[in-house]
Amino acid sequence: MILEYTPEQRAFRSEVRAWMEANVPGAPLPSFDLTREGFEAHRAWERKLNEGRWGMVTWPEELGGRGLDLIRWLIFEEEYYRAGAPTRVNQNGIFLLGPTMMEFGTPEQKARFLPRMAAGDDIWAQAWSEPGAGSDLAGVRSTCTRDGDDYVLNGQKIWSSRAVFADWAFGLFREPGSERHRGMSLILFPLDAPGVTRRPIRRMDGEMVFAEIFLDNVRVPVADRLGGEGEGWKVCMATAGFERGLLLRSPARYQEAVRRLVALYRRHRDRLPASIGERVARAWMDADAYALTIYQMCSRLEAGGQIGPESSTNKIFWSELDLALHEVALDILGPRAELHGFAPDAGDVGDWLDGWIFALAGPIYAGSNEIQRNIIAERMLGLPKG
Amino acid sequence: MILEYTPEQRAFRSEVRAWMEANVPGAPLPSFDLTREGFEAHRAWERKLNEGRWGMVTWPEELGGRGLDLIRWLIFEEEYYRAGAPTRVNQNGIFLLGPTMMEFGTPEQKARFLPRMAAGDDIWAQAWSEPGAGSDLAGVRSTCTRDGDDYVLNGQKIWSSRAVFADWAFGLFREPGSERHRGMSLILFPLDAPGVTRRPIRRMDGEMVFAEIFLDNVRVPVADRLGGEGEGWKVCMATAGFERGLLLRSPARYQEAVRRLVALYRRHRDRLPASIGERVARAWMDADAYALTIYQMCSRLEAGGQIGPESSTNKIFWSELDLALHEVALDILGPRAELHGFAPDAGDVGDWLDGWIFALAGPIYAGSNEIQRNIIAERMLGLPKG
Amino acid sequence: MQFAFTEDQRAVVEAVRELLADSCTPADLRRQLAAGEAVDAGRWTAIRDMGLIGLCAPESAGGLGLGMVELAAVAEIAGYVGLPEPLVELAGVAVPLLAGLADDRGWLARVLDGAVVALGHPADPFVAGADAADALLLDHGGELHLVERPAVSLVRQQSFDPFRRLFRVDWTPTAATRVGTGWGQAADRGALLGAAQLVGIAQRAIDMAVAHAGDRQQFGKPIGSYQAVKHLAADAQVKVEFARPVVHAAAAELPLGTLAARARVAHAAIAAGEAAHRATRNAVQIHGAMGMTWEVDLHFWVKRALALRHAWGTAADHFATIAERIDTLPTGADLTFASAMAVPG
Amino acid sequence: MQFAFTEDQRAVVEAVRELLADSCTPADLRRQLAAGEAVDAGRWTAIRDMGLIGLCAPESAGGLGLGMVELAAVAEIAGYVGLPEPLVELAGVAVPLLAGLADDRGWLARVLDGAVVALGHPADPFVAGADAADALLLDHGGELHLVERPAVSLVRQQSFDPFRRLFRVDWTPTAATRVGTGWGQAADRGALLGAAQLVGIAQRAIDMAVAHAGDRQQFGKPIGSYQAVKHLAADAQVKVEFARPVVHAAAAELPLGTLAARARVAHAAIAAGEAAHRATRNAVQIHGAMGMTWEVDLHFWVKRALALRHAWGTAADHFATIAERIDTLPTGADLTFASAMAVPG
Repeated sequence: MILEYTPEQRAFRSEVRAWMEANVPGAPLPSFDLTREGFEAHRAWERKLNEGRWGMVTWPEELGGRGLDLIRWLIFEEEYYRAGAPTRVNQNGIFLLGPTMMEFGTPEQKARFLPRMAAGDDIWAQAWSEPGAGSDLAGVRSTCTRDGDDYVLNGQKIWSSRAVFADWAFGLFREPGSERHRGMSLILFPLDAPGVTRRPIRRMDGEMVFAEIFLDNVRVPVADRLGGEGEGWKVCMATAGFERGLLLRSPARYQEAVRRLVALYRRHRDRLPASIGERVARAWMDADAYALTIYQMCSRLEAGGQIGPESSTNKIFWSELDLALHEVALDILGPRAELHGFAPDAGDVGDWLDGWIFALAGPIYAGSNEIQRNIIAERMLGLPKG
Repeated sequence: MILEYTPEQRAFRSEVRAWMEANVPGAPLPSFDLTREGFEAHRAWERKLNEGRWGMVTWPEELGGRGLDLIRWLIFEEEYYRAGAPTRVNQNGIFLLGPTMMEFGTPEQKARFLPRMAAGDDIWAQAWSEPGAGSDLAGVRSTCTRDGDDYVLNGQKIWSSRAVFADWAFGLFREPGSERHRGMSLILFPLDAPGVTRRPIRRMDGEMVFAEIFLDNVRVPVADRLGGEGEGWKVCMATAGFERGLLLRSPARYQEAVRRLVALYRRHRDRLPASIGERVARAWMDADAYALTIYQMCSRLEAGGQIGPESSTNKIFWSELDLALHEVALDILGPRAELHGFAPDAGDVGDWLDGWIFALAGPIYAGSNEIQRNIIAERMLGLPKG
Repeated sequence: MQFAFTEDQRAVVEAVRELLADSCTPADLRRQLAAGEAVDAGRWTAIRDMGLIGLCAPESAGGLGLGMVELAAVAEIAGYVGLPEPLVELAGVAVPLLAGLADDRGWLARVLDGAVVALGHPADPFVAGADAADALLLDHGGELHLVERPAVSLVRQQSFDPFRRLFRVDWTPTAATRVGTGWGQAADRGALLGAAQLVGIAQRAIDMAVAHAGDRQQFGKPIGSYQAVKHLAADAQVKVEFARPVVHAAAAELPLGTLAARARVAHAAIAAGEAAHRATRNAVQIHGAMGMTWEVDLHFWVKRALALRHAWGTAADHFATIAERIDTLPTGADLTFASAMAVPG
Repeated sequence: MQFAFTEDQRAVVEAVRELLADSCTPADLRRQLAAGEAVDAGRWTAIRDMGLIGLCAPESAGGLGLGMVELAAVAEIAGYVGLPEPLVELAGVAVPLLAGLADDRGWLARVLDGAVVALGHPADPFVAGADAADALLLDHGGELHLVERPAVSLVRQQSFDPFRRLFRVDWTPTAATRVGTGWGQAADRGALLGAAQLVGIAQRAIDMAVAHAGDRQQFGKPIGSYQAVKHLAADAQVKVEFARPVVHAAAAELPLGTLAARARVAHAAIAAGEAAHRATRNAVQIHGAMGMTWEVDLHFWVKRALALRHAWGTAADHFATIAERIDTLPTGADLTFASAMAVPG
C-alpha cells in the first residue's frame, strides 16, 4: 500500500496543471442548458481540450485518448476541477456512452464515433427514460421496428439531459410485442433526423437541463445499434454501472466544492455556531472518504477487478454528500441563500443555490437512491427480492 | 387557546407535589425485572400510591381512581416524574389493560379487576407476541378451545414484559382453525394457573425484562374473556393505540430526562464542543414539542375527539427522542459511557446506559417504527397498501 | 389550560381557508407570474374586505382585535396555498408596529384602508415587495424609520422564489423619518409567522407528494405502495405533527415577551423550518425528475421554504436564544408552559 | 500510488482470518464467558505462535517487522469475531511503545514471549485487562511509567462489555518506574486500531442482521424482503464502505506523524465509530425484540461498539484534530493524501 505519487505521476500532474493554467477560460462560460451560444461555447472548450489531447485521457491514442490508467485519470480530474475548468457538456458521451462503446461497440463504431466524441464534434444526449419508465427502466415502450437494414423508431423519451442542443442521442428501444427486459436494443440516432421532435423541459430555475424527445418513424441504419439485437438491457445496465459508479462523479468535484465551502465558512465563522463548523468538517471528511474509496477502487480495477454493486454505494454516498455540503453553504448564507448568483448584491453567494438545485437531482437520477438501496441489499448483501 | 393552568389545576399540582415529597422513597428501589424482592418493593409502592388514591387518577372513584380529566392526568404525571418516583411496575395493567377494560369490559370485570389493579394487588403482564408473530400480530397461533363455560388455552407467548414475577396476564388466543384477524379473543389468565410455565428471557444487560409463557391445557372461565368472542383483534388494536399513543409515554418522562441531561452537560461543557450543546438543545426542544403535542391532543380528547393514527406519529417521535437524548448523554460521558452505574468510580454516569438500552427497544416494541410509518402513510395520508 | 382553538377562531380560519383555496390555486399562481403582477387585485381585495389586514389591529382603530393565535393559523394557510401577497407581514408585523407608534402619521389607517407598507428589518439585508409598497418601515441602527416610497431608490435582487420581489433599499435616514426607538417584538412576530407559513408549506409539499405517489406507476403499481416512498412521506408528516403545536404555543405565548416565550418562537422557527425542509426535500424525491421541473407545481413551495427559513433570523440565531433559555431558566416537567415560569424582574 | 494490499499482506490477513474464524465463534465467546476466563489459552497460544503479537516489532527484536497496514487489517478481523484477548492493544500499542524505549527492562522480549502488558493511557481513566497483565504501562503527567503487576492495586469497574475487564489502577509513580517522557503516537495508534475494529464490528452486525432478516418470517415472507429492512441494512453498509478506505489510508499514513496524518486517524475514528453505531443500531432494529436479548449473539458487538468508540479519544477530540487540519493546512482535489502535503518545519 503506497499512498504516494510516483515521479511520473507527479510529472503528469504538472503537465496537466500547466496546460489548464494556460487554457482554462478566465471567466465562466455561459450555461450550456440555457442558450445555443452557451452550448457552443462549451463545444469549443471540448475542441480545445481535444487539441491538447485531454478529451478522454483513458481512451486509446488512436481513438483520441492517451491510453492512461485510472490513477492518472483521477489526477487529470483533480487538476481539471482545481483549475475551475468548465463542466463537460459531453459527459453523456465521454463518461457513459464512451465506456459502453469501448466494451460493446464494433471496431467500425469505435472508429466512427469515439474520436468525434473526444473532439466535441458530436455532443451526446441520453434517451433512456420514458413517461412511464423512470426507475422502472424495463417499462420502456418506444419501439424499434426492423425494416431491412434499418430500424424505424417510434415513441417518446423524457429527462434526456443535454438533448435540447445536442447532436446525437443513445436510447433504449424494444421490438414491438416484446416485454420487460427482453427484446430491447440500444440504438444511436441523430437528434436532427427527420421525425425527431425535441421539447425542452425547464428545470425549476428555468434552465433547460432536460428535453422530451418524440420519435415519429425515425429511420436509422441497423449498424447504429450498440451491442447485439435484443441485448439492450445488458448493455444499458453496463452503462448504468458507469453512471452510478466511477466515472460520472470524480471525487475532485466534491473536494473542490469543499475547498470553496471552507473559504465561505472562514469568511462568516465569527457569526456562526460551532455546529456549522462540524458540518463543514463532515463535508470535508466525506469528500476525502469518497476520494479514498475511488482511489482504492481504481487500484483494484487496474489490477483486473470489476465494478460490482459498489457502484450503488458510491452513488448514494456522492449524492448525499453533494446535498449535505450545499445545504451547509446555504445555511451559512442565511437570508442571502435565496439569492441568485447574478443578483447585484449577491456578494459571495456564488453558485451555491445553483449547485443545491443540481444536487437535489442527485438522489433521483441514474437510478433513484431507493433503487440503489434495494440493489445493495439484494446483490451485495444477499437479501431476498421484495 | 389558554396556556395557563387554572387555580384549581395549580392547587391539584400542589397536592400531588406535597404527597410525592412526603412519600416517594428516598433511595431508588431495586429493579423489578431482576429479583422477586425488587418486584415486591414496587408492588408496595403501588399500594402506597393507591392509599393516596393516586393509582390511576383518571379512573372513576368507585374503581379506585379520582375521575380526573386528562389535563390533570398530565399534571399528575409531571409531578410524579419530577419527584423521581419509581417506574410503575403495573404499567401493562394501568396503562394498557385498564383503558381497554374500561371500554370493553363488563361491569363485573371492571369491579373485579380494576380496583385490584389500581391497588397493585394484581400486577399484570401482557402476552401478545409469539415466536412467529411479532410485528405481524395476526400470525398468533396459540389457541383457546371452548369447553362449556371454560376456555382451554394452549400455545406459547414471548416478549411478555413483567411476566417473570407478575400475577396475571392478558393475551390473544384464537379459535382452533381460525385464520389471521378472525376468530381471536383477548383472554385474561393467572400466571400461576396449572399448565402455565414461565421462562425468563434475559435482556442484553442481564435484566429479566421479558419472559416466554408456555400454556399447556390452561383452563380459564369464559367470563375472563375481555370483549366479545372472536373480537380479540379489535380489542387488541384499541389497546395498541393506547400503548403507542397517549398513555404509555407521558411527556414528563422525557422532560425530566432532559433536565438531567442539561445538568450533565453543564458539569462537562468546558471540554465539550458546541455541537453537543446543540444536540442537548434539540433534546430539550423535542421533549417540549412532545409535551405540547400531547397537551393539544388531550385538549382535543377532552372535547370529545378520538385517538387516530396520530398514535403512530407519537410513537415514532418519543422513541426517536428517547434514543437521541440518551445518545447525547453517552457521548458526553465519553470513555465512561460503557460503565454500569454501580461501578465504584461511576461518578455521574448515572443510569444513562441503562436508559439507552431501554431506549433501543423503543423503535421495536408496541409495533415497530417501520410498521408505524406504514400506518401513517396508509391511514393518515391515504397512500395505497403495499 | 385549554390548548385548542375556540369555535370563533375555527370559524375565522375556515373562512380564510375557503377564500384562499378558491382564489390561490397553482393555476392562479402561474397566471399571476406570467402577468408579472406582484398582487392579484381580486384576491387582495377579497383579503382586505374580509378585514384580514387588520386582524390584529385594535377594534378602536378599525381592526378585528384578534391575536397572534388567529394570525398564525391564517399564516399556515397562506403557506399552504403559496400566497404571493404580503398579508402575513402586513397584518402580523407592520400593523402591530404602526399601532404601537406614538405618531404613525396616519399610516395605520391607510394600511387598513388598502395601503401597503414593506419591512426592512434588521434580520434581513433586503426588503421584500418594496416596489409595490406605498411606504417602508426601515431600520437604522436599531431605530425605526417610516419612509414613503418616493423617498427611496430600489435595486432588484433576484430571488429563487419568483414571488419574492427583493430589493436593496437606498435611502437617507433623518430625524423626520424616525418614528420609533426600536422594533419591539417584530422579529419574534416575523419568525413565528414565518414558522406558521413553513408548517403550511410542509403540509402542502406532503400532500402534493402523496397525490403524485398514488398516481404514478412504476414496476406495475403506484409508487406510493412502496415502503420506501411511504416512509419518506411519513417521516415528513411526523416532523409536521411535532412542529405545529409548537407554533400554536408560540403564538399564544408570544405576548408574554419573556425569554421563555422568545425561546418558544425560536423553537417554532427551527422545527417548522426543518419540517418544511424535510417535506419539500422528500416531496422532490417522491416526484422524481418531475419534482425538479418548472412544469410541476411543487417548486413554488420548494422555493418559498428556502426563502422563509432564514428570513427572520437564521437557525443559528434561534439556537442561541434557546441556549440562553436553557442556561438561565430552569427545565423540568412542570415547566412546559411559559406561563409557569416566574417572570423576571 | 498503489492503494491496495500486496499479495503478501493478503496472505497474512487471510491466515489470521482463518485462525480467528475457527477459534472465536459466538459459542466460544459464551463458553469463555461462562468459564470466567479473560484469555482463552488455546486461542491465545495460536495467536502468539503465529507471531501476531510481534507483528509490528522489528525483526531484529524477534518480531515480524510488518506495519500498521497489516495490523489494521488484523484489527478489523478481531472486531469482526469479537476477540476478547488484548492482541490489538499489545501488538499495536504496547509493543511499539516498548520497542521505542531506551531501556525496556526486558519487557519487549517478555511480551513477544507471551507476557501481557496493559495500557493506562491518558485518554481513558481505566485500564482494560489489568488483572490478567504481567505489567502495566501507565501515565503520570504525560510521562510513561512501567510498573509490574504486584506493584499496583486494582478496583474493578464494571463495563457493559463483559469482555472488557476495566480497572482503576492505584499505584505510586517513582523515578524507578519512569521509562519514557511521553506516549508518542500511542493515542493515534490506539484510535486507528480502534477504528479498524469498529469497521469489523459494523460488518459483523450487518452480516448477523442480514442472516436474521433472510430467515425470520412476518406477514408470510422473510422480513428481509421488505424495503424498510433492506434499507436499514444498505444504509449501514454504505457507512462501512466509506469508513474502511479511510482506515486503510490512516494506517498507511500514520508513520508520517504529520497533522494531515493525524487528521486522517481522527477521520477514521469518527467514520468507523459512526459506521459501527449505525450498523449495530440498525441490526438491533432488524432483529426486533430478539436483538435486545442476551440469547442472541448480537449484543456482544453492540457492547464492544459502545466501548471502543471513545476508548482512545472522544468524537469531540477527533473533530478538534480535523478542525485544526482544516484551519491550518490547505484543502483541495490535489491534496487527498498526506504525502502530498508539505511537511511543516
